[in-house]
Amino acid sequence: MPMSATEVRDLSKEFLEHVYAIPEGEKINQCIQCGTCSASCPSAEAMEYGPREIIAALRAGMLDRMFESNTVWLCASCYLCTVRCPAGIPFTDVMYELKRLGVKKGLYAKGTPNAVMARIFVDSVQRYGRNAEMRLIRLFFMKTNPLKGVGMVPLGLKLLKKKRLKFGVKKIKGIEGLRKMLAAVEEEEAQR
Amino acid sequence: MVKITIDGRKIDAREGQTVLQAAKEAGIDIPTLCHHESLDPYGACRFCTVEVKSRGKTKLVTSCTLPVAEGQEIRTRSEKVKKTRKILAELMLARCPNSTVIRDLARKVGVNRSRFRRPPEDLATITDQEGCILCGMCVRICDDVMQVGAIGFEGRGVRRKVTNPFREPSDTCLVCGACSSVCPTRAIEHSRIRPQKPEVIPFEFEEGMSGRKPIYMEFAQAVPKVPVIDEDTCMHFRTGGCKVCEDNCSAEAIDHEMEEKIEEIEVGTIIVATGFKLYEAEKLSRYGYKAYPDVYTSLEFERLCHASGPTMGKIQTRAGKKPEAVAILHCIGSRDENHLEYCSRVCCMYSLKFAHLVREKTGAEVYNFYIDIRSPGKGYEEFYKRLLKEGVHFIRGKGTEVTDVWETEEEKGKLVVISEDTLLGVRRRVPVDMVILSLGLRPQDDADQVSHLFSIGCAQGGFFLEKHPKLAPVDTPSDGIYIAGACQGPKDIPDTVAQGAAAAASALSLMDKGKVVLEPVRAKIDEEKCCGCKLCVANCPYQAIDYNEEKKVSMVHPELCKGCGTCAAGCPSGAATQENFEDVQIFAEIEGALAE
Amino acid sequence: MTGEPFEPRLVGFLCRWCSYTGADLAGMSRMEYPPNLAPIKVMCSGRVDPTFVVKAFRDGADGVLIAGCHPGDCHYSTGNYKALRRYPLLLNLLDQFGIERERVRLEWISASEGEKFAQVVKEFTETVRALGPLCWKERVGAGAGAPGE
Amino acid sequence: MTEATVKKKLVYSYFPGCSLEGTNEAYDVSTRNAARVLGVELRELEDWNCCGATAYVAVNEKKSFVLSARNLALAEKAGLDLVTVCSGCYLALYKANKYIGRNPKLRAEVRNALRAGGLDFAGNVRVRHFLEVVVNDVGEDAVKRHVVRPLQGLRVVCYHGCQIGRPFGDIDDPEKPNLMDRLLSWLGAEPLDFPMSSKCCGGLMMTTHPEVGMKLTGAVLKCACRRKADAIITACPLCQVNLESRQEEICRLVGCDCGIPVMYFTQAMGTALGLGSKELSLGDSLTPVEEVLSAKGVLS
Repeated sequence: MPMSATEVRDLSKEFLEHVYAIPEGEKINQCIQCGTCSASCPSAEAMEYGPREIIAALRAGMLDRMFESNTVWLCASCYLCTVRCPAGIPFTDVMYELKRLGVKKGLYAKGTPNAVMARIFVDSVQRYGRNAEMRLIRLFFMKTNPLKGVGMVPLGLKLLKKKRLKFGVKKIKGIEGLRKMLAAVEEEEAQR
Repeated sequence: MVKITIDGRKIDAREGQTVLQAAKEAGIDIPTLCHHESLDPYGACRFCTVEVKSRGKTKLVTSCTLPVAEGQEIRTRSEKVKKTRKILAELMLARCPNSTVIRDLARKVGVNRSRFRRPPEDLATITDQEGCILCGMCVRICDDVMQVGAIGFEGRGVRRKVTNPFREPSDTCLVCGACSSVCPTRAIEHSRIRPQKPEVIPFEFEEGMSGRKPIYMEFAQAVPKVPVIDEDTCMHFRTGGCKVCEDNCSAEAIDHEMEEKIEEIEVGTIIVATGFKLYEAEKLSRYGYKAYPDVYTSLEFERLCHASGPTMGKIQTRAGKKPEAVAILHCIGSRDENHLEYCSRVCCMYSLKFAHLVREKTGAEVYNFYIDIRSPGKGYEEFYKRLLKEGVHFIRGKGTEVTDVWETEEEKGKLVVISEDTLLGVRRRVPVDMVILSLGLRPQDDADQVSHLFSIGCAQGGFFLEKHPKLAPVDTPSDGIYIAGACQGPKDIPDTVAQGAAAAASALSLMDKGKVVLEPVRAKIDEEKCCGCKLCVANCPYQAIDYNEEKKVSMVHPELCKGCGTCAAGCPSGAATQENFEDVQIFAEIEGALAE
Repeated sequence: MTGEPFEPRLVGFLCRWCSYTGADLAGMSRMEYPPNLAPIKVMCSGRVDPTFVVKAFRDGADGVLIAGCHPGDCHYSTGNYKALRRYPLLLNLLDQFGIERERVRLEWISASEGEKFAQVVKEFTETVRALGPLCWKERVGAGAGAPGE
Repeated sequence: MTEATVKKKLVYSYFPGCSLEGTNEAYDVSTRNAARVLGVELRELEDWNCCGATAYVAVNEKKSFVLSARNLALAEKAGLDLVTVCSGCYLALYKANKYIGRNPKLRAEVRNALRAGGLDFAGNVRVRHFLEVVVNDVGEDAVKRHVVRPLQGLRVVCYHGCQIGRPFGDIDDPEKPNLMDRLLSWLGAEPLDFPMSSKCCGGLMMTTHPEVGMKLTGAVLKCACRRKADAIITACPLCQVNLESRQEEICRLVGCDCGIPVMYFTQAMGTALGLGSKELSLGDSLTPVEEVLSAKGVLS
């Protein structure tokens, strides 16, 4: 279901509010559409829209299209666009805002692998205080594409031979404290 | 005047001349190898031998050492002379059988092979064995003229050779190149004297794309059009010797003792027209300037396509190849928060000019990478359209990176420009042979100091600030100081000329009046109230207040006072006031501003 | 108290060469900033007598801005340094009156800094708004004479 | 002991990070051992937690800052600079530290959360990358003094990856970093000009979008191959894994057959400092690291 113009407007507004909160975020309005970001982006070729087009879409009131595309999820956060942008827009941070908004609103194409991975990652930190690599990979392939996971077996065996696969996960000692900290953020956010 | 006869021709020679010089002036060719204007005659090669008849006797003498004398009769082509030259040629040929200079000379006098035996191997250490004829010019110029004395002779007879002391690499040699420049057979090998590459002095005006001498013309249109001597590289200033240029100047116009002079001129008005500087390409490492030789700044390219430039206007790569494709990257450094925030205004048009010249001169494909084409001048848009007609490519997207990392065969050995074609939303890689960076304009390095010097202030970006953008575009806050040209902001030639004329007219109109109108804002001191504390004397930045010892009060010199009012603000007794800005007036203003 | 937000009244002493021109530029450039500041032109920030500031407070100002050329840029070469030196003395004086130091602000604003001028006025208005009305009479006493009277 | 002498003695809090506990143990081992030889004391941060990097930021930024801040608070307690070798952790911690320091509102919120878990953070910690510590704090003279087996004849390309110089550019040029090149030349190796030095390896995309990630890693490998490098030196665990784990497959994809060893700068440095294969876990590598070092005669 495509969004109505009002819905898109509200979405853009919410997005901009978040962007303005990041340092230098208000510079998003200064974009001159020069294409430096898209030309610098290592994954631009695989993106349905380049980074530049995100701002063009925002201005045109078509931001919803960006959430339907693979664009934001292909950002590898290499920060090349950020350091090069002649308008000083912290574009990598803007991409993160889009990811977060997408996750929050469930606005991403079904099975977007990064969103799945991010959720497992967050869950792992909540449980153990650290990321458990093996668990992450295992769950990731289970939830996205078990067949592809099978394709990873040879690499897994190689790593296993080198004793580079660690199965156990150690919980940090202060896990309770950490959970309280994260809960405090949630509480604060809920209040708003 | 001395009257002599050469080969039957009567010649007027000058007192003190040698026969060789007199003959040369008269256009009579006497072959020689070891003669040089800056060196004393030495007679080493003996090739200039002539037959001279005086007082009835004839004898063979080297003409380079023979002074002219009244009534001398000289023969330069007699059988005796010819025979002597042949023998000399044979001797030289025996020593240097492979030297082209010697072989050509020998052939000229009819010698093709030598009857003499070749001297033993290892004749020379610093010279090419095949070439050195032991004329000693290198040793003499190094010693007598350059006053360095890095090389000398060693051994005698057939073992004689030119060497470094102890045959060790020299550390006294200054790598000036005088030895090789005088060597008649081009036999010197620098690296054997001192293993250090002779440095080319980069010619500033040509952006270092060609070299220059220590004495040079700064540029073709220099005013006054006289050469200058660069003291840092001139041999005379390094060793006290040389002065070869003086020997060569027939007008005797060169004076090494002349010093830089600073003249103080009293003037009534000043026009500041200090220009701009090109933004530094090195600050944008992603374009590979300096890393890739065929990435040029716009100023470098300007010289490259100029008829008087380093290639005489031929557009070619550093390797001397005609380019097949050229990329011009607009907005480099300009419109960029990390560099110059403003639009440099002239780059679009000069980039279009470059594109046109490349098309015209080489027929190469030209790719302009631009964000916006700004052509808002008279006839400018028409020029843009003409280029579109000429088939120049325009890619709307900032040229983002230049790399030599190739992905396809087509890109191999080329420079690849990466950009987004924003009209298509597609990332493009364009392989080219040359890249021109259209760099922005920035203020001069000392703009800040100059602005302080004249109290004129700088606008954002660092260019000088005009008094009013519309009503006083060439005036400054300092009366009598005017600004013109790119020091006020990036601008092209027509605008600069117009502004220059305006500034000159403004300066003239001020001078024409012959008097200056002062503002009616002055400090004054009420003698009744003054307690003589002298605080105002210390406060005044213009020494416009003096303390009158007799009256025990301070007094203002109205012609010196500029009316800042600092004295009034600091006066404890309320004696110092500022006309038109008196306390009561300001109080009234405050009251007015705060009235309900 | 009515429900209306408190609108602070500010007086600005602007040097004629830099800050006043900067304010002009802000206007010419159609920059938006709160209308709370009443500018008063002086030839130089060095002309600002501390009594001007006290007078302004006494007459109902909630904040006073003094603005001059950047150090080194003074049209009269050193007037702004004099202003800078007087500033701490002025603050001491205000301390004695029990007036918050934040109510006086010294800024360097050049002729080209229209944007900065607007920004300073915006910030200063908010600062003083947060401090609330000065209420000179309640604090210093109705009887306190103002300079120049 | 005063703070100054602690600094002088080169003592740091050490943050290994989750990845060094997992597949990249070799990086941890070689870091600790090389540091020991250089006289740098790395004290592991007591009970550290996930830094909150990339994948976490995509869900909740504030929580990720809190995760970083917990580590920063622990380091502040220890009173030492916080050093890490993982570029991902480095940037997450560095950025959190910088933003928390710059933004009072964020600072208040983060401290609030920390206090809920019994910690606090005043903002007096420096976050450092071990590479920069070696180059700047240990310095050229000391490093050279400790070299016992110069990496003579080893042609290397230094692959800095994205997150050392970017986005802040505080420790190295954001686009043309050269910290590692300097270090490797002190160790006697020959660092080659490497235009891909700070280009992206694909990061997490190797798992989530392998078709994209492999292309990017492939471009790095191909360039290293063309420069005829003996080895790629990295300073990031993710780069290392991406460059070596599926190298054959990737090379086939981009059309080069190099089989190029990939090692951490700590492994290269440790070798030059005289450490053995075991102490540097060289055998953990999926690429022929030991072979190339032996062939060059720098590994006995």
